[in-house]
Amino acid sequence: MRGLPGQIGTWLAMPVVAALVALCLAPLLILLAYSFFQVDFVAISRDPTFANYVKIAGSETYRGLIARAFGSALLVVAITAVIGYPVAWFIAKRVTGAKSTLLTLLLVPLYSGDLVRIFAWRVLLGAEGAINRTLMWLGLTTEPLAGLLFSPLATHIALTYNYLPFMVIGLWLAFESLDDAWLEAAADLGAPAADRFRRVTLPLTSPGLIAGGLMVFVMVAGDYLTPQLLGGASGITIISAVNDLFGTAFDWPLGSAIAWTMLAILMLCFGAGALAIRRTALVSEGV
Amino acid sequence: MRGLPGQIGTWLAMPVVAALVALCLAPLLILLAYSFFQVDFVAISRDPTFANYVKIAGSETYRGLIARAFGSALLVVAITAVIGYPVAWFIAKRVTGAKSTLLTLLLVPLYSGDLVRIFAWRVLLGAEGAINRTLMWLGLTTEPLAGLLFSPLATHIALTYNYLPFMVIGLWLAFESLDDAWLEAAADLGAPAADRFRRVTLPLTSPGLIAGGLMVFVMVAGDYLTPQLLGGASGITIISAVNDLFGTAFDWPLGSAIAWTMLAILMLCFGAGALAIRRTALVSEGV
Amino acid sequence: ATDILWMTWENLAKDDYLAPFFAANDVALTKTFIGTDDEQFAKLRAGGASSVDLITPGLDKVEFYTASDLLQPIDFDKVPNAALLYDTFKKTPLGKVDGETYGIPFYWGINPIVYRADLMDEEPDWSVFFEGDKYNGKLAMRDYALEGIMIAAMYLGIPESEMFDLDDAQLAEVKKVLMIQKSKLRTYWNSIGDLTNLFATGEVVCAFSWVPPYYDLRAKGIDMGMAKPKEGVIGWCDTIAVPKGVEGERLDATFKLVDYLLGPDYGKMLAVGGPYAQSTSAARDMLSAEEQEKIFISDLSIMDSFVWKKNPPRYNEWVALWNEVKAS
Amino acid sequence: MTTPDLRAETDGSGRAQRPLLEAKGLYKSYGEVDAVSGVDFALDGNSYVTLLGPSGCGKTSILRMIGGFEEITSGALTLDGARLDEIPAARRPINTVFQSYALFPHLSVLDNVAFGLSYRGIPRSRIRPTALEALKTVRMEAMADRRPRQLSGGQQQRVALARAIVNEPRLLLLDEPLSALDRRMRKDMQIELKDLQRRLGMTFLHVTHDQEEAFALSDRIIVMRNGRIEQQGRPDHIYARPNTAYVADFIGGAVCVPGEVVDRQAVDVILDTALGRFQIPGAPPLTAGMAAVLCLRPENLSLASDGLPARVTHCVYRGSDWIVECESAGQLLQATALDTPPPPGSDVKLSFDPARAWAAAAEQGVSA
Amino acid sequence: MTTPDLRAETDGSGRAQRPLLEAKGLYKSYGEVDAVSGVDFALDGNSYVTLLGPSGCGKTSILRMIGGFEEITSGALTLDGARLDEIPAARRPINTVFQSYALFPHLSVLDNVAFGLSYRGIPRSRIRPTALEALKTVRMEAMADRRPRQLSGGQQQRVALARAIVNEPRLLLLDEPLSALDRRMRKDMQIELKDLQRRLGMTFLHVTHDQEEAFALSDRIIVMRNGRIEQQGRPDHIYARPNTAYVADFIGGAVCVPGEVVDRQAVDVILDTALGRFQIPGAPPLTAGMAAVLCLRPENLSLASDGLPARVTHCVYRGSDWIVECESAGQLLQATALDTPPPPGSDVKLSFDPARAWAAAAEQGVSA
Ligand SMILES: Nc1ncnc2c1ncn2[C@@H]1O[C@H](COP(=O)(O)OP(=O)(O)OP(=O)(O)O)[C@@H](O)[C@H]1O
Ligand SMILES: Nc1ncnc2c1ncn2[C@@H]1O[C@H](COP(=O)(O)OP(=O)(O)OP(=O)(O)O)[C@@H](O)[C@H]1O
Ligand SMILES: NCCCCNCCCN
Ligand SMILES: [Mg+2]
Ligand SMILES: [Mg+2]
Repeated sequence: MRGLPGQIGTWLAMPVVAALVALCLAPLLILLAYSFFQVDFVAISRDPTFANYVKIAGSETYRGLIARAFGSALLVVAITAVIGYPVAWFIAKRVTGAKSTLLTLLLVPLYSGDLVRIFAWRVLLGAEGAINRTLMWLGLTTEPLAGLLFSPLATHIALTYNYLPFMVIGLWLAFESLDDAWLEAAADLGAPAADRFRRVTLPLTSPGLIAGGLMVFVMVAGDYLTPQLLGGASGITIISAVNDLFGTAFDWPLGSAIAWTMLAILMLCFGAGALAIRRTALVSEGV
Repeated sequence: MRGLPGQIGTWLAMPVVAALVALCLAPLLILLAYSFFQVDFVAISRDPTFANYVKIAGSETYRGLIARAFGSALLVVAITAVIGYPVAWFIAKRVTGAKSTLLTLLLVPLYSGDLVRIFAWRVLLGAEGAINRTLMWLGLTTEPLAGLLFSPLATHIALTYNYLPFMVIGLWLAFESLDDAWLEAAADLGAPAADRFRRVTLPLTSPGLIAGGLMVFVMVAGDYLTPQLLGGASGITIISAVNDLFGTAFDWPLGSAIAWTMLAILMLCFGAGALAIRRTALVSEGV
Repeated sequence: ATDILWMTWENLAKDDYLAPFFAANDVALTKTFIGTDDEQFAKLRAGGASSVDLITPGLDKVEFYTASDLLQPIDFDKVPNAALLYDTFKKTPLGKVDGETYGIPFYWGINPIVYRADLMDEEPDWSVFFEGDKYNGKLAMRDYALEGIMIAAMYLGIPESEMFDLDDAQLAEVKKVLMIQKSKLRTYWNSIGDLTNLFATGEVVCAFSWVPPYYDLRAKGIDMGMAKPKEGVIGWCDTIAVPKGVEGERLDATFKLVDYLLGPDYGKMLAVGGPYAQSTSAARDMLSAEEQEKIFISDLSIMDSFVWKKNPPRYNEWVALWNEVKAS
Repeated sequence: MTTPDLRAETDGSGRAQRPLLEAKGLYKSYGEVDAVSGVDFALDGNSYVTLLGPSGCGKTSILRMIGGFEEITSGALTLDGARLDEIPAARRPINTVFQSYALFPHLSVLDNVAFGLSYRGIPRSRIRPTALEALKTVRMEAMADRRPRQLSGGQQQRVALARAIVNEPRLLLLDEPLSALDRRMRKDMQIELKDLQRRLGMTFLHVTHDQEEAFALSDRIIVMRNGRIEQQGRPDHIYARPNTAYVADFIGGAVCVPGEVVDRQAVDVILDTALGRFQIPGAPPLTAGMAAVLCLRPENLSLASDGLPARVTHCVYRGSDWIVECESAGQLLQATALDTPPPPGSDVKLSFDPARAWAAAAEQGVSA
Repeated sequence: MTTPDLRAETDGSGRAQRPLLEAKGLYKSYGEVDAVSGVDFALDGNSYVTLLGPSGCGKTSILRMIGGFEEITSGALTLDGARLDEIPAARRPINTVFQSYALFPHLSVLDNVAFGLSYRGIPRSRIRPTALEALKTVRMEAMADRRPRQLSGGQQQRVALARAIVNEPRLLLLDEPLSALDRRMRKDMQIELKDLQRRLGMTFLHVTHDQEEAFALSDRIIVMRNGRIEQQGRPDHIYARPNTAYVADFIGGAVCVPGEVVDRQAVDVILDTALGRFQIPGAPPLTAGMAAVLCLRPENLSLASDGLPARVTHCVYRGSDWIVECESAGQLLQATALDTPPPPGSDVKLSFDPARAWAAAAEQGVSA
């Protein structure tokens, strides 16, 4: 509601939002401060320096890990979006009674805790796992496929599986409020199914895509256990490196600097993305 | 769109949904099978038995842990809902340009990985942490408040902080599609703000609340690191117990049985919830 | 009852190990478990010190705590069983500052190579991680920079005296062989339960390990082997330490517990149940020869052949190097 | 312009050319609600047909089935003789002005109108000018860059209109396309629509609540009631010769005086009513002894110095004239008066020309 | 019924009682768009006022400001003499029938209608019967248990109407509340509305595009144009004596023939036009030498054996009569004919009674 009553709402919501922003920012600001410090054995020297950022920029390892984190996150976002769209559509538009049951079902694998889930994947993908046994029983291979487990493939399968529900939930909510009338109008105007998707469904569900994408992105980028336990020897992630720096090496400043580098890149990406979106057909199409 | 074109969509979506349901169910069914087995050295004896469930029912520890998991999850769902509503409303209805930036900001604390986040909380809540130091500097206490860190309080603060963004995102999407016209109509009919919330906003954003609540619930129930690292002595959770059973104790059957017990309770809750919702004012109000 | 809180490894605070202590003392114990040494330090360092009465740091890590001024010296008057410490632990400079002991050795053991004897032809040594390709993709290494680099150094023949103070050239050499190692690994392991699992499912046939998988899996009928590599065996020792700020009744109760942990009742149960060796000789004579052998205390001189973990001065660079290898 | 020729018409038979669209026994039910209960009609090419009927009688449902947005419960729709069922909405040569507009909220007014053009093989460079042209037709060219939510109700409706007509489909379905427009604008739009239909030889199926609109535009009117077709035919025919009291009342606001057919003479019927006995011309399907009604329209009744004695009960000002409600012999009648009528309670005389009256079959209540 | 008394009225001045609602210099702009550009009007208690004006002229915007859903850009609204700005929408004794209905999708029809009743101190046990009563008024009682999406457009509109009237507010705002209804239903609803307003002594502010509706219901009409009020006053007054050509055209569909005032005699003006020189009665604010227009309504012009020579260009059937468009001396004129008019191209004579014509100030184009 605009006008007067809205004003009141604003005054009510403002403090909560402000407190929340502060609360979200506080840990980030602590990290930012630390990122300019230096560690000397267990003492942290508080002379501000850019040394940590210089170290990151100069380290092929960290640069590579950061790039890999973003790459993985984007890949999983893309995969979950592709799978998520039909699923979310189905739940929103085809299921009538059992919606929350289906959503719950989608989420239950999550609540058993990530370790159990990871073990289940090992049972499935392992050298003596269900898939390999099936393949060998079918005579499709004679040797178990070692590459199934402990590989980037395994990692990405598990990541997709883990975070797909979040994409589905985001898209589901968007579909719930997508009025069929718009799709009818598009069909009426002669748009074939693919065009209806591109020109109507996609832009009108973009909040769900953005929300789902953000959640998946953030969680994939922050997940270190899955790559560690399923990704094999190359399962290191930037987050586990940061964890090492915090936990093992006690180099909080460098860890903070890495965290902030990722943050900055993320912000840049979103800024660029927002600009691009405003310019392209995702939100508006010019003739 | 109903009718013919919808049919086609259904045919397209069905296989994906079916595959997904299968994929979601497969690990669960594996666990269900295991839950009736018994562990006998490394060999798992496949004679079906209820022994594991009997063990759980008879163990005060497991019963207590399961109850605590649900209690915590519900508590955090409730807190995040209360905080999330004004925030989501604000982002959806008051922010125009910078929506995805704000959402990103809300999520960024997550992507630094849970360990770093937990360290940040320790810095904040610890005996020599920022809050205690501030309190002592202000002269409000002379002794640092030990109960801040390593307590259920710390756990729940961190859990709320961690998973609030998911609640906000769910509610945000619901608010995005909440037409102001309905709130205007409610105001026009004389409903004060609280009633507008209860009778219009709440039922019409309930998909977002359900989605956000589900996500938060599942993630809190599945989070064992936060309680372990911030909860102090009482930081053991049912999930860490399950992880122990899977990882260390090698008792997959018992672990599976616990997982399934939780699952069954969850399903029961949702069933009851769905019924209750259908009967009460959340979705429809009878006169 | 006096409440005290012990931050420790899960396998050290089993109720039956401690039952005699509670029977004799009016003390209530709360336990909180740790997953890695470093996590324990981070936990204390981040402000948990004053709420914990007793911690369980690795001997090589005590330096971190003392440098951060987190500990108080052990009052040996209240820990009579400390007199029974093995010489190696009495003499060690680790855990001490200016002659005061801050972390008192508590229990110890080795981190050997554990392997599936049914799937390997010969007893391996460290070279299995660096040479040949017979076990490519079937090996696992702990994801831990300190030990990883120690093993590489041992494989390269770097003497123990230089091992913790590697120069740049040596580090470069280490890195080179670690890269070779990585190409042979199935994965790095993080928790001992995880590794046990990998052995059991046949994913991994040989790994740098702790001892529990050896015993656990043997007990479950798998033919496991444990190798003590000829290039050197990594020895470790955990201490118990009392954080600064613990005082009064709680301090008394804490030291009573410390004394119990170094005494015969606990030692016997740990040796049988662990199986781990206590740092004192309190329970040694109560154990059978076989039990003694299991925990390496039948011939005490073996302790001197172990390469005991120390904290390298350039630890941060070690961690960075380790990450570089993993990320390559 | 509709020629004022009252030649009898045989509905739906004896048609020379094959109709563009044909509905046979069309049914639609939503769960337990029967919205359309078996209708048969045909739309000729190059014709303007309006669908009239009370709120909820099934007009939108029929349009939605033709458009392809609603499954047919039973019956058949054919286009050029071929079944329409199998053709998805996107491939039907049909466009719709939706009752609720269904404008794309994420597109500008111009982009809304241009949406369908790319599917008509129009070169890219022509799309923008063509869309602008359509916007000009509905007087909305000045708001081409706005989003729908920045428009008033009537402006949105005009954009919806432009979005449909710009595609020049073979069949255009219009669901109350002018209901939110003021009279002037509505008149202008009616002229544009009629012009468009004739110029391009399209067929329009236009739902309206405005009888005047129906008469001004249509070659043919279909009057619905409760999911069924009550009468269809040429506008003048329907107006002058309603088959039932319902149609007479609904179309022309006629007052229906119940009576009985006492005799039939060639095409005339002799009707006995409370107002007297009248000889009514034309050929309604009535035979002696049937219950029938005498339909009197306000414009057929005038205040006169001689005629039926009546008492004024109520007067309504209409701008151009007055509607005078009177009671006569227990019957409520409506007459028109150009000048200020006498106040309620006054005694007046009403005259009417039986040649302009009409008899129809009697029946029960009239509302849907 | 509006009494046909043409006594001159002094708009907004000399009022005995304090008006219920008063708008002074009301402005509303959406960013760069000026929707309402300074309007002044007053609504008396117990009165029925309609707001007329072309699509997009700012009617909805005015209603939304009164309802409290839109902030006033400048100007003032007072209710009973107290500023309305500070009172939130929920506490204004005002209800609205929204142009887009705004029915609650999650509530049944009955619950939609009952929604506001709990805020009026109605006992719980009375809520259901009261709501059902209102549904009966709009003929929707049979669908009380349906959800809004299961209703046709007109049915939804009637529910929206019931939801607002059931609360019996002091001021009821109706934004085209009958636009989706067929003529019969609209007539019925008009009667119900008028009855309700009078019975309860409420004030109605009713936006409509239907001039007939405005005339049938109103005590007062406000004609808007482009965010401004063009004329306000009693319906008969406005119809008979439009101040401007715009109003004449908009209200009565008059054709305005440009001319010049050559003389003024008491209340009459002498006007020179292409059709000839006429003496027009009444008192428009015109003086000799001014450009003016002669307003001729179709019902004032008829085909006659004598009069202005003209040629038929177009005929439109209206059911009750024909509109005959003719050209005479380069002017397009509209006349009515009860019988089938001669075909286009025929030469006819048009007669009109100057006493029924009207002169108004000349001006530019008319559309919004
Ligand atoms: N949110 C908005 N942003 C910009 N312009 C707007 C907005 N809402 C309305 N307008 C413009 O303000 C003017 C007045 O709009 P309003 O809705 O009051 O018209 P109206 O008289 O109710 O028209 P209609 O009869 O078509 O409903 C219109 O020109 C419209 O385009
Ligand atoms: N989804 C639905 N579920 C149940 N009944 C429906 C549904 N849609 C329409 N109806 C009912 O079907 C009947 C016909 O509806 P339809 O929309 O075709 O009417 P209409 O003639 O277009 O009316 P209007 O002039 O009011 O728009 C109505 O009685 C309506 O209540
Ligand atoms: N199951 C846990 C065994 C504990 C071994 N501690 C090793 C610590 C090395 N510092
Ligand atoms: Mg309709
Ligand atoms: Mg409007």
